[in-house]
Amino acid sequence: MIDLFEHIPALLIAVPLLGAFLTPLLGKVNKNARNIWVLLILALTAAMSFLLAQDVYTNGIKLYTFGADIPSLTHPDTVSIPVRIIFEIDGMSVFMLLISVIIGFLAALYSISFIKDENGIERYYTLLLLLITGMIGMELTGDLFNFFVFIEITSISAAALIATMVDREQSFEAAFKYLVLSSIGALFLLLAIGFLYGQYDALNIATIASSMQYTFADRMALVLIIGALALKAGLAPMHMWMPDAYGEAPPSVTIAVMAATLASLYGLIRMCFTLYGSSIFNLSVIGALIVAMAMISIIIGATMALIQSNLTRAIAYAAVAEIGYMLLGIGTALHVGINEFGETALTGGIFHIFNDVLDVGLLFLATGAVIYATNEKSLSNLGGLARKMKFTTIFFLIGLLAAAGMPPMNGFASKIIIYESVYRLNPLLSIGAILASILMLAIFVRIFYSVFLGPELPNLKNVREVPKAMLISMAIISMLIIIFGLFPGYVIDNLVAPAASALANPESYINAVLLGGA
Amino acid sequence: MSESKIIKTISSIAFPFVMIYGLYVILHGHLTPGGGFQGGAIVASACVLLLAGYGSREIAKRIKEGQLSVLESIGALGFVSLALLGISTTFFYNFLAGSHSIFGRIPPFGSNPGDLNTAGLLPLMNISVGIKVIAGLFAIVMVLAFVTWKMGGRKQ
Amino acid sequence: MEISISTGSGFWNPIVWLIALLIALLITYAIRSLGRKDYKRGKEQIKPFLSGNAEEDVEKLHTKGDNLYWGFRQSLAGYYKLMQKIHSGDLRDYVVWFVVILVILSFVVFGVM
Amino acid sequence: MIYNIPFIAAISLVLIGLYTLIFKRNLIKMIIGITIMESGVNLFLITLGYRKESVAPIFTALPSSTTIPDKMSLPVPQALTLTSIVIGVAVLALMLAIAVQIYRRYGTLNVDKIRRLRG
Repeated sequence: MIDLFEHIPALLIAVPLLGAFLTPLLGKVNKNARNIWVLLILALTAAMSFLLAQDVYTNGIKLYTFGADIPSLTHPDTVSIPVRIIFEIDGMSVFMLLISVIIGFLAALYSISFIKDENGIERYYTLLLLLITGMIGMELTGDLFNFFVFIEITSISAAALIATMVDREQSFEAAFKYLVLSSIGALFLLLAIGFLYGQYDALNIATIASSMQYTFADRMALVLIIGALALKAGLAPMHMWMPDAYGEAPPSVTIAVMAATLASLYGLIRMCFTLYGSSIFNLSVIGALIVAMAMISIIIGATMALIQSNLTRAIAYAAVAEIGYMLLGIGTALHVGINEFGETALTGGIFHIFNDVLDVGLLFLATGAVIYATNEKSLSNLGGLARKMKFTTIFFLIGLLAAAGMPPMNGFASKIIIYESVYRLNPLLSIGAILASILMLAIFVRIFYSVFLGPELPNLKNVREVPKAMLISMAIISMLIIIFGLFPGYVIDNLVAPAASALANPESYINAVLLGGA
Repeated sequence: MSESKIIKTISSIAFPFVMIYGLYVILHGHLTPGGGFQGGAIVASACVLLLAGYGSREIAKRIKEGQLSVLESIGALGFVSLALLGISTTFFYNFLAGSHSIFGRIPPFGSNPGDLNTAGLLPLMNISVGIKVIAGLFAIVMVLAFVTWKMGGRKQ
Repeated sequence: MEISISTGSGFWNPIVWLIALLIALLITYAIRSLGRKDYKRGKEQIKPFLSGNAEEDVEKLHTKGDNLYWGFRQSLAGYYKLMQKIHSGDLRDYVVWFVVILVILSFVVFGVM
Repeated sequence: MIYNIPFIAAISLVLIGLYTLIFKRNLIKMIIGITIMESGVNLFLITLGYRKESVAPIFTALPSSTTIPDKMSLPVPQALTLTSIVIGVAVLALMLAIAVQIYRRYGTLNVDKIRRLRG
């Protein structure tokens, strides 16, 4: 009997890929069948991810070796190091995997109403599924070169998706910028992988981490990896592609690209904590640098969002600031090591990853609803939409409160952990972060006021509430936000703590490959 | 503007040779350097030769971009489903190798000229990758050629 | 199931916060009900009194998004001028920033670490 | 020393690519710069797998005097390079397609003019 359960890591790649390539064929037959097919594929992917998560949380790290007779076998009989591609799934990978599949499903659900077929967009769902495949691959793989391949799949499909709104002039400019910067980042990552491969004759993260020395090439690779992945994650001052890309992409794409950016962030965290996690590397200086860049991200993101007159661009700058909050927590943990408040900071930073994609994602989806209903992006031409779009207004309000870190939403739960742990590193950082958070509230209130409140404007007389599929996806995110906000302890114990402990113990990740295989 | 006679003649003559060489590279991917992608790129460049010789409008009358994208999907589907066929043992399991059915002969050990009828799934995967690459690359070049006439840069 | 989370130096419990919010709302309601009872909707008394001038058109009264926080922007005009210069939108500048960060990282890794 | 020349060439290709990206205004030239960088990285990878006086790693075509596997160059970097070339082709095609569309909309390929998204 086929034990499909064992093959879930491979199926998580194969199923969306198969779905992606069948989609254009189905689209030629029937548009509705295609939409249902896409949703079905993504629901199947999500279900498999939940099963995998269950497995990892109960049984620990799961290994999948491609091409081996027994998937958990990491070493071929005659060789002492792994030579095949190995997927290695621990608590952190599962945490990111859940983010990707949930956001991917919601993005597809939202797109069904949002993306109109008249635009001549045949390949939209193919690219979306490829983007989700790339993200999942980045998060599951334990192989450096494989990581590079998936990062490139992600950037190519994301760039093509950003240019989806062909009728909007600047979308191609945004896509070009995104693609150029992504490919530069990926090329430097490949160069770093070359440095590591040339030294250790291996591509497996665990194998390289276990034999890591302190040579010139190792440190050069560290520079290149951190630089490249920080560029992909949008850390200031390399954040400038982010407002361009997020602001111009259709919002259903933006939320998926956000998840892809967070997958790059995952790569950064994974490389810092696991690949360079051995004790001969003292990354505390790098941690300090990351904290500094995170602080710049927060300040630039919050202040620049205030002066934007474009609705999506303002929220995109807020997304830059949110990336800063995550890396503030994670960089603190890298700086001080895993001591009592370092671990708390790490927990806060990881928890904030999920919260950010929910909060800012909801804001993007709600602005997408506004754009869908009014075909207008400029703040000056909008107003009084609360009269016409009741549900969208409520969802935007929830997203606003959560993203600005107001209690009792989820954003507050993670931000307070970050504030209080960073306070013990340096009170000034914490105070700056709190002030920026207040500024973010001001920004969102400005957007909320000018879009939803005020009198009905004459050019927006015929506005109508958006279709159900869009409302449902927004409602699901709002529900998650409220649940995460009301029961943060539950989420931290069950989702975040395994992820944080997986990062804090690189030995278990290494030993799973080197000792776990027969 | 009509295409130059020299280009037309040369591309007509070169086309079959380049095509056959590309198909050779695809089919012998498991024995010699090359494989699906390289061979596919060669075949696609043969098609691009035609594009250069006869002009994109002439080609557009005969081949539609939609047909190419269907072909591309078929190639990709073939690859993924071949990988999935061996799932009873593992993903990408080569169940055809050594099975004495198609491509199933066991290759001899040591230096030898190579036997085409070996390697199991690998030739099949090379073929599906080849189909995908031919269709994909040709579609890319064709679309880039179409865009230039929508721009009105070069009127014919 | 643990609802409250520890933050290292304190704790956060949304349920406690909700109860506090409820109490605050009750107090607000109590204060509000102390107000005047002779307020009626739809009468002359709800109309704004603009020194006897006629009320302007509602559309003109709406403050547009661009004009909000005008003072904040004015007081930080220098900062925003600099920021807009940095965010030039030029792709080459984006690449330059990446190279700058690589150089800083090299200094940190080879000099300090 | 002679065996270091490919590495020097690879690094200089990467630097030339970066120079092209930063100092050239034309979008097409920037794309060429990325391609040059990519060639540098590919050259670097392929050089990693080379051994002195080694032959191509085809098992059935080994000359009979060669002892297996000491005299074969490493096949893994070659596979990596191939993958990276394939990815490079996809990126190149997409970048060119987007550049064409930008030209249609902006009427220029000068990167100084293509900055409507700023601030």
